[in-house]
Amino acid sequence: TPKQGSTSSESAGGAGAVQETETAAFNPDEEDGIEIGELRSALGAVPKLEGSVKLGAVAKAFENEYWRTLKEGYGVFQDKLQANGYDVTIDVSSAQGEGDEQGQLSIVKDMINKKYNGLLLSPISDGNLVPGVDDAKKAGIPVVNVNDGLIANSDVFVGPKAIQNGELAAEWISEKLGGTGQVAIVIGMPKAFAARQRTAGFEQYMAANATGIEIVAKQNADWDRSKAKDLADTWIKQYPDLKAIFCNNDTMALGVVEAVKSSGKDILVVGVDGIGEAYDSIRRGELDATIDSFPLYKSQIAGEVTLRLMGGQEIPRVIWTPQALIDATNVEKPAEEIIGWEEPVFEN
Amino acid sequence: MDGVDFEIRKGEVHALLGENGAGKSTLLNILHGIYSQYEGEVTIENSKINFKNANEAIEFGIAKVHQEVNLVTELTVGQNIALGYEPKKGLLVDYRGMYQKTDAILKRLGCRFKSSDRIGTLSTGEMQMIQIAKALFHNAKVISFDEPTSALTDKEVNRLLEIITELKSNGITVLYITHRLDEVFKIADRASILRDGKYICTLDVQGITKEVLINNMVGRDVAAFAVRHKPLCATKEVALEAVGLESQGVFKNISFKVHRGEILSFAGLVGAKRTDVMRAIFGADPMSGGQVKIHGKDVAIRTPKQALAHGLALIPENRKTQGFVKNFTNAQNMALASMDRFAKGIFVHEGKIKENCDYYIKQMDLHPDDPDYQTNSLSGGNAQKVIIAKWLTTNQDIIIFDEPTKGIDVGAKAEIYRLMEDMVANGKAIIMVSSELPEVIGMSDRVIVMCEGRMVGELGRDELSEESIMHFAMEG
Amino acid sequence: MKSIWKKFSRELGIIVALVILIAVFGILEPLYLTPTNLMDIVDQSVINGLLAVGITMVIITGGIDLTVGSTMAVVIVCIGNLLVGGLNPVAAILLGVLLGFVLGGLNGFLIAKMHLQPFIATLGMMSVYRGIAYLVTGGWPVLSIPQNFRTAMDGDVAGVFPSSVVILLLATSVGYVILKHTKFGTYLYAMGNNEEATRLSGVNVDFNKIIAYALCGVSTALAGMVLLAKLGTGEPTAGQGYELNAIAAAAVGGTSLAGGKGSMLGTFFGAILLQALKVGLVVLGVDTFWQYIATGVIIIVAVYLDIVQEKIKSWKFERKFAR
Amino acid sequence: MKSIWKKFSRELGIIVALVILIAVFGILEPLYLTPTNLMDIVDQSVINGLLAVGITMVIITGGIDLTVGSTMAVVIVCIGNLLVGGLNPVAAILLGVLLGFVLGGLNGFLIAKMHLQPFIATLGMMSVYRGIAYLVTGGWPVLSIPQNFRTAMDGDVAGVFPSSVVILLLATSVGYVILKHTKFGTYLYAMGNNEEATRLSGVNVDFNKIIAYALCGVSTALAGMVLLAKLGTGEPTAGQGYELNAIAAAAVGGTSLAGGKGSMLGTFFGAILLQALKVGLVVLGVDTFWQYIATGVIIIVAVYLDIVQEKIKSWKFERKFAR
Ligand SMILES: Nc1ncnc2c1ncn2[C@@H]1O[C@H](COP(=O)(O)OP(=O)(O)OP(=O)(O)O)[C@@H](O)[C@H]1O
Ligand SMILES: Nc1ncnc2c1ncn2[C@@H]1O[C@H](COP(=O)(O)OP(=O)(O)OP(=O)(O)O)[C@@H](O)[C@H]1O
Ligand SMILES: [Mg+2]
Ligand SMILES: [Mg+2]
Repeated sequence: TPKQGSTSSESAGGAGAVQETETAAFNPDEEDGIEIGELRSALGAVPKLEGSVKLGAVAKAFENEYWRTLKEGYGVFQDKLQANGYDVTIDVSSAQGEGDEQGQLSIVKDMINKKYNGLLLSPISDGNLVPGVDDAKKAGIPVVNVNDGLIANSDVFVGPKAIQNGELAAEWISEKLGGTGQVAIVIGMPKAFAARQRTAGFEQYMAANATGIEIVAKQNADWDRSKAKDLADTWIKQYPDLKAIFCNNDTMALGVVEAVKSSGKDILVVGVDGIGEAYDSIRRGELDATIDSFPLYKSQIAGEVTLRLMGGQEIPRVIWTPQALIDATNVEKPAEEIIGWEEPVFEN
Repeated sequence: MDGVDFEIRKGEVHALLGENGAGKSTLLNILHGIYSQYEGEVTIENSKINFKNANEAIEFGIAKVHQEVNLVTELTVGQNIALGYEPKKGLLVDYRGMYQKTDAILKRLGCRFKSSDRIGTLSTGEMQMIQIAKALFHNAKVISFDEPTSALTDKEVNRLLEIITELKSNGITVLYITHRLDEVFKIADRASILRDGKYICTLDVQGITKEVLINNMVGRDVAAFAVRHKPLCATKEVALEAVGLESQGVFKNISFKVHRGEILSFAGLVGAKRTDVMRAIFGADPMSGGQVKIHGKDVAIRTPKQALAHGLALIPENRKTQGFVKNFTNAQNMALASMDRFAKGIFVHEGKIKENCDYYIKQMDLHPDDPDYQTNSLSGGNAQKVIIAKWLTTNQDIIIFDEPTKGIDVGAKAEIYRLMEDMVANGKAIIMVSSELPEVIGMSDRVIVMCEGRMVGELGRDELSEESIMHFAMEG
Repeated sequence: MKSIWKKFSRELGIIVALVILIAVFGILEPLYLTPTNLMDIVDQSVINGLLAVGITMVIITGGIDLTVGSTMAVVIVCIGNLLVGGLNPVAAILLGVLLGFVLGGLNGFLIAKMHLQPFIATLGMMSVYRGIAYLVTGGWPVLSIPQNFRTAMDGDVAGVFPSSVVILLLATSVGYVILKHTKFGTYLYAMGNNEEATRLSGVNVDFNKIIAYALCGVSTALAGMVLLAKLGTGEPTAGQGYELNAIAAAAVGGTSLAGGKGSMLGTFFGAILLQALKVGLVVLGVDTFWQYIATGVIIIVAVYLDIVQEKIKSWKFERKFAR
Repeated sequence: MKSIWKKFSRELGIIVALVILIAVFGILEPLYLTPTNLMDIVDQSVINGLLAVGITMVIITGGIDLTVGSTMAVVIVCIGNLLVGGLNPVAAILLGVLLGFVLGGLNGFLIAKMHLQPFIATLGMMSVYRGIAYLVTGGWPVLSIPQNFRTAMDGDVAGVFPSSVVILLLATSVGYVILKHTKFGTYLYAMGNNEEATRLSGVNVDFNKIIAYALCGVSTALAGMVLLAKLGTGEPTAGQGYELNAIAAAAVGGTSLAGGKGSMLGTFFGAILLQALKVGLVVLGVDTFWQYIATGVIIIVAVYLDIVQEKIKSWKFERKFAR
């Protein structure tokens, strides 16, 4: 069985990362996470708990499609459970926008007061839900951290390896460009862990594997489509040889696509998240690729892990969820196929 | 201002006289540290001073009563009087001590309101008394008054003059600006006269006449008194009639008629609610009962816009807050109430606005005579002229003047009286609210006296005298 | 010539600041001065410029409008939906303008008739309108805006000039004429300066205030539709935080937040200056974190320049006392 | 008894609104009335309440402070770093207060001495301070804040009461005394109501203004440190948009954004009301998008209630000055 907790020496990032781990309370990218298939084969069927079980899930903000899809996944999982005779409900709420740290905490506290049996939390920042998690611990409620904010004192982290996000994009771009050319990065806001890791993963991959690729510019656009477009407009003129732009999310990437289209140039644009609009855009041949982390399945995995945890199974600290690069070659492929999805085994 | 050079003796009452815009207020502002950049010297008891701000002047022992009422409406009367110099107990303000002290001053001034009242409940005249109380609060060696009586009625004026005499006997030096020359003779020892920013002369008040003063101020002869030059021209035709006007808790049972060609005055003490009645008629404040008729027809006026549509004009009593727009030029201010006349469709015709302004600049002898000058930087009296011009521009049938000559110099007053006479001669009706009895007596066809929100008497032209008016005014 | 000079002396401060800024960036990075880059700056100023046109009017009355970002979002999703549903672009634009007028007018109503303070009334409505924008689409963006609408609002005019720039220039001109040459404009300044005196002058202050907010809604709606055309997608999250940028543009252009003072041209140049600054920082590759600092400092310096210039202008008045 | 009644009649509107709100939520969902939930509401009001204490003072002077969110962030990362570096918690708290005083004082300086308008000066500084917060940590959060500091700022007092609530109560009381019983407090009201009259009365307006902003910085610093303790992590992104919440709390509590009017108790209840509303909507499970609408509407209604109550109290007075 995988070990719990952190032993950092074999982590990916080398000496610098070790340093980081000593000050950082928790960084999943440096943990020995395992994937859900591995977990299932080790632990068997999803345990059926006694009595009715009420799970509370808190997403960041439903204003964002990504989190609405995550919510949908919780619903799908709840239906599957109920179809298999499990008495489990999953309620999903979100904060009011990604700046509403206090509001998100209110939701968690409310769930604790309402005596939910388990919590699945995706915090806005690394710290804002910490007091709530402390209360949950006191009340004996298990807490699963569903990416992308990090909760140091949660029981389990479920999410994709964030750094890989950027690495996948970098790998794809360097391959398409044959290892040389100028690229630029549109960052979101210097905010949550995932956003930082996306950029870092991209840069580190290029530095290590594609020295011919030059990152000529890197600016933030506050996750705003219009600001990203403006940035790209300027860059395209400033760097006539610009070959690719990597964006921290799809919304910004779609703004950049508009700029690229109107410039008439052939510049690769890659986003992150895999929202519906990004898929459409790839189908139309506008956006070149996106890194999908499959929120619809991520939440199902998170739900499953929570039930296993509550059923007393021993769960490692980090569970990796699937992610994949979507481009014109696989955009029509069903997600199940891309990630090799298998339904969990339920008890009868 | 240029080459002003004179002395004030310790313990005297020294009047500063001059036309509107002569530089009187500016001179005081220099003395009190409100303008700190000037050439020349001010010395007090042989030490040269140059105050950088009001605080330094007050600390030095010289205090000032400002021309415009300038109070903090959110604070109580007492807090306003003590503002900046509150007595302290430890770190906190000693409110009890403060209110005792300020109440004593109010009593000395003969005020009816208390220190704990809010400014908002007071009339303009009462606010003026607070400004005076403020100066007394500082126990200053030198106190200057910039037109302290322009909003006061006789009773308060007399009380103030007594107090100034009392101050003088306590060795306090008083500088006194006024356009009411009678007051000069009552209290002043000497008077200095300014004209166009230049010093003219200093006179011993004893043994000279009003005419001498006026001559020095204006440089020519003017009729200094409010008298009707043209024959009376009141008709029988009612222009405006009020029937049983009432505003809960403010005034009630106000009924009167004003005829075309007539000047009807409202007299009364400060706080008689004359202003409230006029504002209510004009639609500026709500009324709770009664009916206004114009040219015999019932009208319902709820906003000033409707009042204008019915041919009414109101020249308000407080020029700063109700009269002019600060950033506007003279031309713009004069046009504001008559924009329809200066516009083609929705577009404004700048040329016509200037033309209109030029006309009134000449009519009213405005200084400086520039239509593009900001009204805000005019002297008090000149700003008043701009406001009167603004309402004359509307060319209405029924004009309400609330304290029309407040702060206006003798020469300009004569002009305004002449304008009023012209208006009634042209068949207009005038309602005048005034606290200056000579003006009321000299100009009116008829006078209604108010007291505490009620009409207490009506006097015909031949019954008018200071005694008869005061008799009614004091009744309540 | 001299009279033109005098006429625009109000805008002198901001024009000088803009020229200095462009010169400095041009020296540091000659690429900055290429026509395409300069054209880009103007093009990218359109949204903020349009918002600032309306906000300038409102600020002159002594008010403020924090809803512009949210109002934009409502217009974007509503008109976006109608367009996708097949509505004719011209009808959609007219409807959008009307919608802006109504939303803005509602703000004006709360302020003029219910006597709410502008800041707090529009702070509340900012939240309400945002909620409405989300509800209209359930949070999802409106996709695939028809090309004919996009061309109308953001296509090329005569092959060089984006039509969005034309829209901004038109809106600024109309705003200029309204402020300088109409009764309504005169009343806006008068109200912002001394509301009581204006009311006593027989002006229907409440009505004019409501219209001012409604017109702000109209220019906001135009901004929203240009954005919709530029991006081809209508997002209910659009415009967050744009209100502060628009207010900054007006303030940098010399409009006083105390009311009664301001000019449309100043605002226009203010919007351009802010965008020129942003593009300049991008072109120089200034670190994101330093950009925050630079932006703040430049806003403060630009506004301060305006204050200093006003002081110099009224030096003569001061001199009077000095003698 | 009657005099107490009269003394707090100013705060009556907001207290009534709060009681109604709690009653309505309590009826709809009895769980809302559990002591833990009510205590949570108070606890979660602390940050906004502290910010609002300072902002109330500034608003009373006729100003505004948009920097509070950014100032908080600077304090959080600086003090966080020092704490992690091993600084004694008491020294850290004192340094934090000092830092807040300096940052706030700088705003005050720009406004009082350089005559920038408060809105635009603090809009600029908001950006500058945010940039500084990012630069201090390079954008990364400060992790693992020592437990002793966390206990001091957010530990349990007597086993029930979080010390953060005690800090809020203390700050509110100090603010109350300052406003009601000191010369400085009187000057704040006087300045906000009529700056010129105050200056002519010999009050050093500039100095008092600077101190008001500096004190706002102090209460902001306290808010920042409480947040640091609550979260155990210091993020340079902290506090974004908090300024509007704090202003809303003050306004809902009856503080006039035009200056000269306001009360500390009103602000306190205003902050509680906003949090009670938020928690209530969560407890009822109101849809996120509807929450935006409900929040906006309640802010407007609460402020309107205050206006109505004021009107009833002294309609004659209003007539003359408020129009
Ligand atoms: N703030 C100002 N800015 C520019 N000029 C001013 C300002 N205040 C006054 N002036 C000018 O200074 C001159 C003197 O004005 P001052 O107020 O001293 O006159 P005054 O003698 O007090 O007149 P009044 O009797 O009308 O009050 C006037 O010409 C006036 O236009
Ligand atoms: N008791 C009061 N409550 C509220 N406001 C008052 C009260 N008394 C007076 N005022 C206000 O003061 C202003 C002037 O008052 P009022 O009409 O009593 O005086 P007046 O007779 O015109 O005398 P004055 O010569 O002092 O102006 C009015 O605008 C009125 O609204
Ligand atoms: Mg004067
Ligand atoms: Mg009066």
